[in-house]
Amino acid sequence: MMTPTELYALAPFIWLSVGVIVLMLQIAFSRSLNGACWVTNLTLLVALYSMVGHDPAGIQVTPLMRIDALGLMFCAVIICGSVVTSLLARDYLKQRPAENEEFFLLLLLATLGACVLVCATHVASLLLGLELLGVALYGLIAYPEKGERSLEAAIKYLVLSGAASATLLFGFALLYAATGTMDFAILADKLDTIQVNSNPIIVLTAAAFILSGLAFKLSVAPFHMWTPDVYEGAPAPITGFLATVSKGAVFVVLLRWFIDGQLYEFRGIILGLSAVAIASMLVGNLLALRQDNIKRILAYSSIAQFGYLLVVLIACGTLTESIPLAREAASYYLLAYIITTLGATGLLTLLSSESARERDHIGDIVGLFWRRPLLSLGFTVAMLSLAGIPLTAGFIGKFYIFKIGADAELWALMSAVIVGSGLGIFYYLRLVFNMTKNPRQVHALPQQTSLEGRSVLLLLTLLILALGVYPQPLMDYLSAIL
Amino acid sequence: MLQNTVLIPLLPLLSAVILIATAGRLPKRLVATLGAGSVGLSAILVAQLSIAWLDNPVPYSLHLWTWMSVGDFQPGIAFYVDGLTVVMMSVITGVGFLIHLYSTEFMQDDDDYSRYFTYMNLFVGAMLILVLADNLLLLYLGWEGVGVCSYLLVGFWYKDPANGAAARKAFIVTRIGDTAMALGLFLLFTELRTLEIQQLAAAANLQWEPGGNLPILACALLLGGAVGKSAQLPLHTWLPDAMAGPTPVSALIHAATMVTAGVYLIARTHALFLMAPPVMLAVAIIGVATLLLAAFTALNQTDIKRILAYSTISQIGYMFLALGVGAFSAGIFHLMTHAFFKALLFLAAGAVIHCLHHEHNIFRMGGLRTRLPVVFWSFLIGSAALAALPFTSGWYSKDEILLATWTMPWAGPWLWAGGILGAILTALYSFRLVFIVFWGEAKTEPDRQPEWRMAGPLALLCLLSVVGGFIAQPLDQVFPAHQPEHATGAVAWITMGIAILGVIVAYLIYLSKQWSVEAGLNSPGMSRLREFWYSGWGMDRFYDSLFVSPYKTLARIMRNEPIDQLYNGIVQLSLWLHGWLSDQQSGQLRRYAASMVVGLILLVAVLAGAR
Amino acid sequence: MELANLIVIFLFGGLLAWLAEMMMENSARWVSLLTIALCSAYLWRLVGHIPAELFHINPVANQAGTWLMHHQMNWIPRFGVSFELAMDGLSLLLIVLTLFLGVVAVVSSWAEVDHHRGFFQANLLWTLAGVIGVFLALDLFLFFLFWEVMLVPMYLLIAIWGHEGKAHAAMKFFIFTQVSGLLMLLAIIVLVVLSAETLGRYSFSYFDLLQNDLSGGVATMVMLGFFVAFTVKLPGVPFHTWLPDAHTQAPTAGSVLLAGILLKTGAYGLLRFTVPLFPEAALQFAPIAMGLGAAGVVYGAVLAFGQSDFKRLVAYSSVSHMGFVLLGIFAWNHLAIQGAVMQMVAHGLSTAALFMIAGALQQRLHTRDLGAMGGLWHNMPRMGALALFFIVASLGLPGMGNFVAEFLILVGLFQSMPWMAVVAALGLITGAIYSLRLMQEAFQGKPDAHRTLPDFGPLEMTVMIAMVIGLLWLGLYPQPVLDLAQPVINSLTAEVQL
Amino acid sequence: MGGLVVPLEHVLLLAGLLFICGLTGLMIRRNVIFILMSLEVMLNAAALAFVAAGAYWGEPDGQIIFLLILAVAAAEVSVGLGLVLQIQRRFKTLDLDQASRMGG
Repeated sequence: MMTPTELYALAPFIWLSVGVIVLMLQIAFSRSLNGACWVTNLTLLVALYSMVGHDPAGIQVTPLMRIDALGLMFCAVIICGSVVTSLLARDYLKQRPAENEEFFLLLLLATLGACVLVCATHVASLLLGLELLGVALYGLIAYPEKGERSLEAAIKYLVLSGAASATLLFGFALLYAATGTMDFAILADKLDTIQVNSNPIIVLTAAAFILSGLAFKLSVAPFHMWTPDVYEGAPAPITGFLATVSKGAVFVVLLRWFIDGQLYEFRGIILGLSAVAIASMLVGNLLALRQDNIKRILAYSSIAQFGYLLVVLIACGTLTESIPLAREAASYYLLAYIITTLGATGLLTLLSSESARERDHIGDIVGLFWRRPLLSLGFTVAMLSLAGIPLTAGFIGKFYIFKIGADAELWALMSAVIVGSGLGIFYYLRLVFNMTKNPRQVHALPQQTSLEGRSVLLLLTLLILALGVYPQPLMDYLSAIL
Repeated sequence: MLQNTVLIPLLPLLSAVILIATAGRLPKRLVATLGAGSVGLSAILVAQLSIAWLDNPVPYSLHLWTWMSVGDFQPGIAFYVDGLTVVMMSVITGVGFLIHLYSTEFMQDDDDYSRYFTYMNLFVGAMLILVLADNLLLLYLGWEGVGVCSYLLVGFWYKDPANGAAARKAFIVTRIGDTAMALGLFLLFTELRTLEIQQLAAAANLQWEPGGNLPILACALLLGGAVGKSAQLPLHTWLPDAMAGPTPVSALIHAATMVTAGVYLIARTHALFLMAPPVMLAVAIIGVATLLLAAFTALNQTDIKRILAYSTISQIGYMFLALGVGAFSAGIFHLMTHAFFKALLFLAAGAVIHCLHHEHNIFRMGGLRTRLPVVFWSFLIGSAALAALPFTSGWYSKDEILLATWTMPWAGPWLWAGGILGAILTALYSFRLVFIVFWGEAKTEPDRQPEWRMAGPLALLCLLSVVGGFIAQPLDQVFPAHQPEHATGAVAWITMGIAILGVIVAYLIYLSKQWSVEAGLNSPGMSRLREFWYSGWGMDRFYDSLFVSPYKTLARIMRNEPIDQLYNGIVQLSLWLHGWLSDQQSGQLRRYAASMVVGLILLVAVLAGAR
Repeated sequence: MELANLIVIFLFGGLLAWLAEMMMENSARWVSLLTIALCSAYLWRLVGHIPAELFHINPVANQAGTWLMHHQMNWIPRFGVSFELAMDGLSLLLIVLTLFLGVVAVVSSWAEVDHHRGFFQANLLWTLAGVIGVFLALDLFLFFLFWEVMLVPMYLLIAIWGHEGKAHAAMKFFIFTQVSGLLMLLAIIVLVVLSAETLGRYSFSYFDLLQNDLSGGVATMVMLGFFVAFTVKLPGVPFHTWLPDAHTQAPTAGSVLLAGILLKTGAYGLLRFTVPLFPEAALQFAPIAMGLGAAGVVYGAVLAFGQSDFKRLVAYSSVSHMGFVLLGIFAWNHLAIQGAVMQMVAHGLSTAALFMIAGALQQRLHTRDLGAMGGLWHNMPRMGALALFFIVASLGLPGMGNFVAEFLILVGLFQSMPWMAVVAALGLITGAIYSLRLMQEAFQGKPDAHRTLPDFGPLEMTVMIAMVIGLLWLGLYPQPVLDLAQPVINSLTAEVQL
Repeated sequence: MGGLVVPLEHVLLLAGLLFICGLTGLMIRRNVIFILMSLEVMLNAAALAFVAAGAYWGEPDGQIIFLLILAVAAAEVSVGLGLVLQIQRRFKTLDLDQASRMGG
């Protein structure tokens, strides 16, 4: 039986579920884009508010979920990400008249899935969260009725993501067969005895399968190939959602499984992760070099970014003491990445909201700097943050990576980070450069986007800068709760 | 009186600053007054100073300010005046003023009148600083300063690229020597912890063994500077080309003053050189070799200024010879007399050129004896002094050098023989010039006569060229008391009379044509030899193929940045990888799935393999 | 906080300039000038309040009171990062240079920049802010921050207002500096992590890190991280190839800033951080560093001679001149370091002036190709005379700052490595060769009779003459500059003996 | 631990084979229906492994996960079939290679 405390801990999930039902009913009675949007945002805000006052030490609710600070923080981040997405999506959908209200329904479901995922400590909850997120995303990606690209993207994502889920589950099944538990924390004890007693080959094979599955969701090389197509095909707001919420949630669950299950003790896993990380940094950045589609560039960039982030996990293997720092670093980096990417895709959403066409080609932003200086400045800041230039959140994230890499003496990985960053500069700045091109053709277009879309973007920009200039509060918070 | 020393270099510099600031807006008359007047004032000041100083001939120094002070490296902007300085200043301001005066007429028609006097004044200022400097660093400042002015004046008529080339050649070739000199300065400071000339001498005496490696190296490096500036072998090639500048410039810079700076340097640092006998010998040998080479070349030139240029090289060779054998005051004596008669010759040649529509080729002149009488007499007197005909100024100084040379241990007679051969050749080429230009039939008619501003200086310089030999130089305290002894007897007689022989030969060949040398000269072997001499012993071609062309080729090959190819390679590699990876990104679902499978297999292999 | 205000003034000035131009045409450049004036006045006041005797005290590295000014406050205590700014004679000197060249840059952009003047001036001022930050920051994290941040406005200056190949040049500039910068970041972090073992806490403060006891291979690797970053910026061979492109393509003001001050940040870094932090490793590495310096001197000169683009030629001359700085720093004695400091200042002036002339020519002729020039003295005697002055200054004519610098460096170098000095002295010859070629091709030779070109105007002349006077002053009475730097060098050489 | 009659390894091997079958189908099939079927096979392979492992450890957990997987698979396939209809309508083919436009 569930205690009131546990029920209270689950409040955000309950509110989100309630919101889904309310929204469904609302749509059934009267269709209204604005109404749906407001219900969604209200739900999200209530869910957000319901998280206030939770015990940061965490509480285990059934074996399935652990509502702790890490989970709550990322729930909050996910919910905020959804708010941003829904606000931006409203303008976007207004340009594409159709029955758009279900979009928000799917968005709420995906949010719920992501929130479950970040709190998951068990294979079952992981499976449920992942699939709730995934299935909702299939719908979201395919949402624009007319787009051929989105259809193609959706089916590709569906098939490959399904295969990845199957791989993941097969891995967990093997792990279950070998250890007899599906709970991450208990896994650690079992693995300890196994390592001492018997041949862990089955465990390692299982780990390989699990890592492959998660690697797909994180889109790190060589499981990255779906990313650009899906990003490109998805409607702009969903590209942002996919790149931030979905990936962030999966990384958190990876972090939990990896650290709670003490998988870092296996040298093979560390080695495999290192290879994957280096490959991601190089492949992602290389692929983006001459890409002309901004969404694809962001896709490739995210491949590289998660390659950098994997360093954090690898460091746990070489230096066990760095685990607390690793959690902190991963959280900071993810936060920075999420904010930055939301900002970057937010601009694309805004641009695409001004026309019925997806404006995601590099040609679409030529001269933007002189037409929309403030928006372009925001995008520039986002690019610099992704490139890891100081005064932006991305730099502090990269600083964490360097710090933890130096602690653990991961020189090969550090070299790859440097090479990757060098390559990265090229395409990030290429975007900036294109925005500053054609300075003589200044003709401002009438503003068609709503105020909240623009202010959200501005807010994100300010956040990027704030986290870069004065990171201490967040650092303190993170190191206190983790 | 003595504190006026500062004004001496300052006046011309000030005038230059005014001319720069007014940027050619002043009327020519005012420019002339400023330009020549400032040097004239300096000359008066020098005269006053000399008179005052001769009363009480004690060296004194004048410290203006410390230039830079880093640890014990504290060179000052400070002047040092002794007999040598006084002589040099007198020559510079005296001859310099005459040449300025001459220029006011010579350059009358030039648009860049003001620029010309700016450079000339700057030059005089720098040259004065050079001789006044009490330390080698300040000397180096003057040294480079005159180099730049020389560059500017050689290339004065900048619209002709050939002049620019000559100017650059002059600067760069001397710069090679200057660099050696700079290294010498580094060595001296590193070892002796000072650059002050008098202290250097004292410190060297204390710390260094005569004939040791360090003094030899230091002096050899200083010699490099001297050789470059004074156009001696092997760095002499710039001087003939430097004749591209206006003729008064050649008279001032490339005859009377700057080119003798090398001689001055060695004389100034003689205390060091005396500690390095091998370098002294080298100085003498360079002197003889240069004077012979240049004399042979002068004999075959057709350009009136180039003849004089080679003659200058040759005469400075004599000065080097004097320094090399330790006859410092003889060297400085020849420096002074040479300044007189060579300035005279150049100015006279300038007058010829000026009156003959800028004609340079002596074979297109002729018969000017009657048409330009003032110039003729000037040229004749100058040539007589150059050829060292008895009782001219050149005769006294050259005599002293050759006589001192003879007494030098073991190498003396050989060097002397070289000097004597050079003397014959000098007489030969100088009178060849006189006879061809001033006798014979006229080939070009002069269109004007020099006016007083040109004629006046010529006359004064004639006077000096004749009586210059009687000027007593106050150098007794500057140089070691025991100068080399003079040869006597037959050697002395030969030395004194040999020039007359040269003149007679020249007369027989070029004027009376009693000796027909045409056939001999045109024989294949001889003409090739003449060709060789004409080209200055092929030195230009030699340097060109050894240094200039390779350097240019190197620069041409490298201009596109070989090192950047490395980085371009990285870029190409990245782009190639990008292309390859993009090709993999084909959009086919099956291929994507396959990559995942490959990844899975690899991961399994790595994980299971690296237990 | 006073020191921080120097930076803040520029940040706000930039913003203001941007806004001002939106309000009123052509007002941004005035705002820029005013900002620089304001900052100079502020600096003047600050310096006036410093007790005079402090200028003669050797700043002891870990004794903050011996510095002219010092300020520290917590910033990211989580990692021991603080907002630490300090000024000694060296920084003061370079800041003064920065302010002066800032004015030069604004003036050189006066007529040249014809679109988006406001944003141009903003970037210009932000670059200055970054540079001043670099010269003041003594917390390595903060230092790195400024180091990277100043790239962005500089990048924009080149990328937006540059010439035909601007995209490539700006990108190359950014990538070179960024990649080497990341190496430095890694080195900084490794240094901090390793020092924390003895220090007991993380600290990015220069004073704390000076006490590190790194040795052996680790020290060398960490030192190399710093060295590469600074040498890229300097630029030293073989990391210099970004420079000719960036200089050539940048707008005049950009070239002025790049050559005049951004390069100096590299030299400053070597002097302030690389050698003092890792004396042993630097000692072992010194011959190689000096070899690179000497190679740069000669290599830059040879390539400069081969160029046909005015700005590119000057850019390679910078490579050559900055090679002297590298030599001077690693010779590590009073003379050589003084020379290196002097070279920073003198080269800043002479090269900035040459770039300004190049910019003026480009504006008038619409080309930088030397082949299309010739005889320009005839058309523009004032410009010709100034070009002549700065060309002979840059070839090291005594009486001008560059000579003092090169002579001091070479004398100092001769005392530690005579042969290296001999090789470097070749630069005196090769320097003359390319400098005079530049003069010849551009200003001498046959003038084009059909060309009428406006000569320098009063505004440009004012700045130019200021630079002429500056160089002459540095050349004839450099003592104030030497005295300002001397205490710093005393303490550097006292602590670190190479 | 005796819920399982056959050795666990055998069942896992079978599951593995099924999984590989599914993967192979994914890689070689172009028709979208077959691809979805391959996906089902893979999911079922995982489910089988869970059931076997659950039985091996004598716990109901395996079966529970099996049920979850069934539900998930159904959801995936239903969305998938919806997309198949769209693809057929839009591209007039079920060959995914022909429906692919993006890449690079």
